[in-house]
Amino acid sequence: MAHHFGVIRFPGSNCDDDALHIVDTVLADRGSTGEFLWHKETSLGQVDALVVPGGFSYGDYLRAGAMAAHAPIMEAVIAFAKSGGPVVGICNGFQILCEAGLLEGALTRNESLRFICKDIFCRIEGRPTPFSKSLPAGRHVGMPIAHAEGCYRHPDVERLEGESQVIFRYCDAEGGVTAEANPNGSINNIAGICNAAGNVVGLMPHPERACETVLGAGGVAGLALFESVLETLSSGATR
Amino acid sequence: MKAKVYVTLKSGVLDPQGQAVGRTLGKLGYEGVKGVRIGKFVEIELEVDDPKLAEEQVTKMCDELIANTVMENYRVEID
Amino acid sequence: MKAKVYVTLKSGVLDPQGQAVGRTLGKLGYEGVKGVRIGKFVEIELEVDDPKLAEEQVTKMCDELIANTVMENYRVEID
Amino acid sequence: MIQHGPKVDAALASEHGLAADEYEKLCDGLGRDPSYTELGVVSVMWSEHCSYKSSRIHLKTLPSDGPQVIEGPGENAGVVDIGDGQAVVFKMESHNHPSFLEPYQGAATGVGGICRDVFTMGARPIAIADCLRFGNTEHERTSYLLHGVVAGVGDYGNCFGVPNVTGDVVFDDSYNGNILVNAFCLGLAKSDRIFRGYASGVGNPILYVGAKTGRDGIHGATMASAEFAEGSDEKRPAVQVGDPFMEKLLLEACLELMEEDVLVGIQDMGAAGLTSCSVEMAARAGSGVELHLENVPMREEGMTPYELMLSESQERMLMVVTKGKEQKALDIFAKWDLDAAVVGEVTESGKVIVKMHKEVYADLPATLLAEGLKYDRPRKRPDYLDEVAYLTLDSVADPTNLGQTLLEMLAAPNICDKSWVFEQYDHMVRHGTVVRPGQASSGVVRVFEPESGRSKGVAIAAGCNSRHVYLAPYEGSRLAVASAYADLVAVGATPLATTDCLNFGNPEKPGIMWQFAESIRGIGDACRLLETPIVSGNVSLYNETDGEAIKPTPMIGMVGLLDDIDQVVTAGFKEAGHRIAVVGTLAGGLGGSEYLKHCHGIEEGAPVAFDMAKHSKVFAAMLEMTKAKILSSAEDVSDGGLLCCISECCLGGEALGANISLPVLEGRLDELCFGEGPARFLVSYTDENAASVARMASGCGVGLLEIGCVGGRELRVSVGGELRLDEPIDALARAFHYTFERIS
Ligand SMILES: Nc1ncnc2c1ncn2[C@@H]1O[C@H](COP(=O)(O)OP(=O)(O)O)[C@@H](O)[C@H]1O
Ligand SMILES: [Mg+2]
Repeated sequence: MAHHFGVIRFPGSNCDDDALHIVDTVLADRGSTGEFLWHKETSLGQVDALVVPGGFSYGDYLRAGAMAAHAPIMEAVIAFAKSGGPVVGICNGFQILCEAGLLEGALTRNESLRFICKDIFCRIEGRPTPFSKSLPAGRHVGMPIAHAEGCYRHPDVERLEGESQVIFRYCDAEGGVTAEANPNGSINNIAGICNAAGNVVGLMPHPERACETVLGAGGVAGLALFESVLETLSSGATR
Repeated sequence: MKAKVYVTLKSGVLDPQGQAVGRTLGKLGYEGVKGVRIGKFVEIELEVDDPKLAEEQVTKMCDELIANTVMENYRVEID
Repeated sequence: MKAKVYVTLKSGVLDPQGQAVGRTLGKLGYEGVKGVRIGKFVEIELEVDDPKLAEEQVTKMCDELIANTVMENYRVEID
Repeated sequence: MIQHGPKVDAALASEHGLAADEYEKLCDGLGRDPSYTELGVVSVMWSEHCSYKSSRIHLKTLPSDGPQVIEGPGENAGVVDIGDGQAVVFKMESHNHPSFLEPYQGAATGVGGICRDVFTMGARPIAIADCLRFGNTEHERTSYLLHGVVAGVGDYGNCFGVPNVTGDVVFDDSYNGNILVNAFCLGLAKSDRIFRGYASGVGNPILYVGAKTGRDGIHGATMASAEFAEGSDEKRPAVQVGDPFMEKLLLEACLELMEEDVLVGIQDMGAAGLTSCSVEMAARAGSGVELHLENVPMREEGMTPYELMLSESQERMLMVVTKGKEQKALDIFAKWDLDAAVVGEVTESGKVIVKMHKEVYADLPATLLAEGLKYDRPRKRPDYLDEVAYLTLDSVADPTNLGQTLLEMLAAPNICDKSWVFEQYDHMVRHGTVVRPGQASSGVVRVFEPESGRSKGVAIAAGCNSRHVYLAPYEGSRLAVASAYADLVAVGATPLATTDCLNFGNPEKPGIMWQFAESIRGIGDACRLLETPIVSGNVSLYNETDGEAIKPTPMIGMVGLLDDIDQVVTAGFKEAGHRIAVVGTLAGGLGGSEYLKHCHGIEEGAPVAFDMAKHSKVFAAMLEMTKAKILSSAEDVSDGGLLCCISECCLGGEALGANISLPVLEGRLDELCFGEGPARFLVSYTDENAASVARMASGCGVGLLEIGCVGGRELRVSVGGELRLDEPIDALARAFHYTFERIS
């Protein structure tokens, strides 16, 4: 069955090509297709799932994601999310979804105050979401991060944890959630979360950069996230 | 009309940038520095002439865009 | 004693941040925004009790670390 | 006579940096006195930076031809064919002085500038590299400059969305007062869709696109002049601020426009902004241009023609479009929310005419400006060369504790792990990075062949050992080329072509000029032998403070091609049990080595010379082996010599140990372990592949010496059967990884 992804393209998005490459080329044999959706549009057309990609939307000048959250297309994105459609925000996309109120909390400057690009590990936890379903909870996978503002903050993180909304947590190569394994100072090593309904997911690591062995990221763990959406869509579980 | 906006981190929120500046000041030999907090200082030039209207408008801008009220406070001053 | 420092870009220096915010405000429907400039607002908690001494010290900190005087101006206020 | 602004005379001209004879030449050329605006325009066009007046006669001697070359020096960047209708476009450029003044913005705008040079030619940038030189790590400004420069290089490229795949960082006293920030950019284009900076087609409109013009970076010397009494210092900031977001919009809009049949010529506004752009575009096309400055989008009020012509505001482009099609272009720019305006048109006058509100401010022949000046400055072999020529090792004791010496070397700022630097750069964006910083001496980016979808790879190497060039300007420069070549060969790439960025001191000093000329001779000779022509480059002179010049630093950037991405090889050992061997000569030499400098404070002697007859065979053997995909790892043995190289291969992958046994000692132990020399490679391979490796090496007439195998958690080295070193990998890792925490 064919499933169509929309990849939102803001001025300043720069992992848009990367995301489209995965859903449109790498996963083509799994029936996946994709297209860009321009930020000035007000409707999404026929899409089954949305990717809000990484980058520096509008230069990320004020706060990461702040300006993109107000782009014309966001109203349609919010409506799609509210109706239960699967939405994933990766890196800048995560920041945008927080700023747009689709996800809770905020992402602030890395504790080191430096941009950081490297491979990390994170553990899959929390409730099953369309993007993590096919990965057993408790498993840890390698993915790269590349961000300056990935330090997650939440005024009531206990509640978030209580609701099992923490989906990805930074850990070490053995799966241990330690302070050393936390690359940016995020509270409780949080790397990714979902909304209360579970259909909107945001994460700082880049699954789309860990889908092809040739790219040297040391694995293809990211593929599982996209495959998970395809499975979810095939089972007709959403919308 | 000119508006000045001071955006500061809420008191419980960690400010690594302020901390780093504080540490560096210490290293540079400034002794009595007890704490540094870094916020934003935004100046907005407006066409409006009515200070009340200006303040209203700028407050809305802050809520909508300029501050992230999950973690930041702001204060508006109209000149 | 508390010092407040306002760091602003010199007038001819490009402020991409301010420009981007200005443009976005325009798109959000705020019409009369003629210009936005973004600077830093730094609060420093000092052990010193003498306001004159405090001002002197903070001015030195600004020259040395807090502002880059090639492109920024600053103003110090002691509370 | 055009009457505007202050009266122009020899004194004002000299304030603008024009010598008396240069001013005379200008007046003669014009047949009259120049106007104020004209003086400004000419002074920047005839500056060293724009006119290459000291370097041109030497640059001319560089080889720039080859069957692979589509566009050599003279355009914004060089263009090289990589087959399948594809081309790579690349160049390297310096931003040294601005980065010393304001490290963050200086470095950021350096990256911005070189990326514009590349996409202006119709290429999408796919890789950045940066070569940085700082003063001694103990120097009081080094940490500040390092933080600012690295953040600036990173933030610009990260936001612009191009991976930074390689580069180098070196600390040396000679850069204490004058750091180097050289940025390289490579883009991918269709070989039949290359755009050039031509203002052709009389009547065609000239379009200005991008950031508004402010008073950024206008010549300092002229600030005091009368006309600007009210224009305070503040209004003419010496520092330019970069806006990578704007540049990203500009990139996407330009590439979109280039898909249409609209564009006649295009050039980015870099140094000397609107001036050099309009002059060069007119001169190349043999046409003229007329500008109407009132239409230029301005950031500030009351800007004068002088300021508009000289501003160096970033993120701006000038283009010539086919008459009648300007609306198409304007629509695309509107889509990307960019300012654009028609600011002039192409004429047949051969002149650059600058008008504002119909009044003429400048009327200059384009060729007079573009041809500029040309000097053959006096050269003399500098005296210091005699002092450093001979190396005496009498006072240097061979290491008694080899392990200790190795740990010391691994922690040396010029050898140690640089991940503190490159982790601040996004090196993976755009899903193309196959070999990233830290994995090999070259970066490799995947390129899809459009028809078949087959992937090949483009490899980039950039750097220069300036100590070698300082000790032996000619030979050291040949070595810089050979070293870039070796870096490419090590990852399995066939070198194609070269760019350079020549950083030297004050060319008016005969000693510096001699270094410069010798260096170019060396680069030229090596590039001719290796058939890697120079297709673009940049010269940065006057790199000195208080009369102290930097070590001569001709940075070399070289680009290679992997026909098949699967033949790529990285440096790290892959698996226990793999055999380790040296391809090429086992021992190097100590002259000019990092070991002598770091452990003994000696900078003397001659580096081992590049020998084409001998070393090209090593390169050929390596290329044959990588093509056959029989190597598990490969790394060229460079700074720090054999033991540092082995350690890096241990640490480069899964942190594997190695058992090494070196033959009986003939010379010194330190020479064997830490000596340096060109065209030496450390490789590893499986037992099954051992026979093929040996066959290919002997087939090429190249020495191959198996020296051990991968395995364990220690690095053990015995020499002549005697165990001389036994260090846990963790200890090597600590030494290697810790240094930047200390110096940053
Ligand atoms: N060292 C060099 N070797 C070869 N070509 C050079 C060298 N230096 C400059 N060039 C060429 O001269 C031209 C002008 O370079 P440059 O002034 O740096 O460009 P820009 O105008 O973008 O600043 C370019 O085509 C460049 O490739
Ligand atoms: Mg150029």
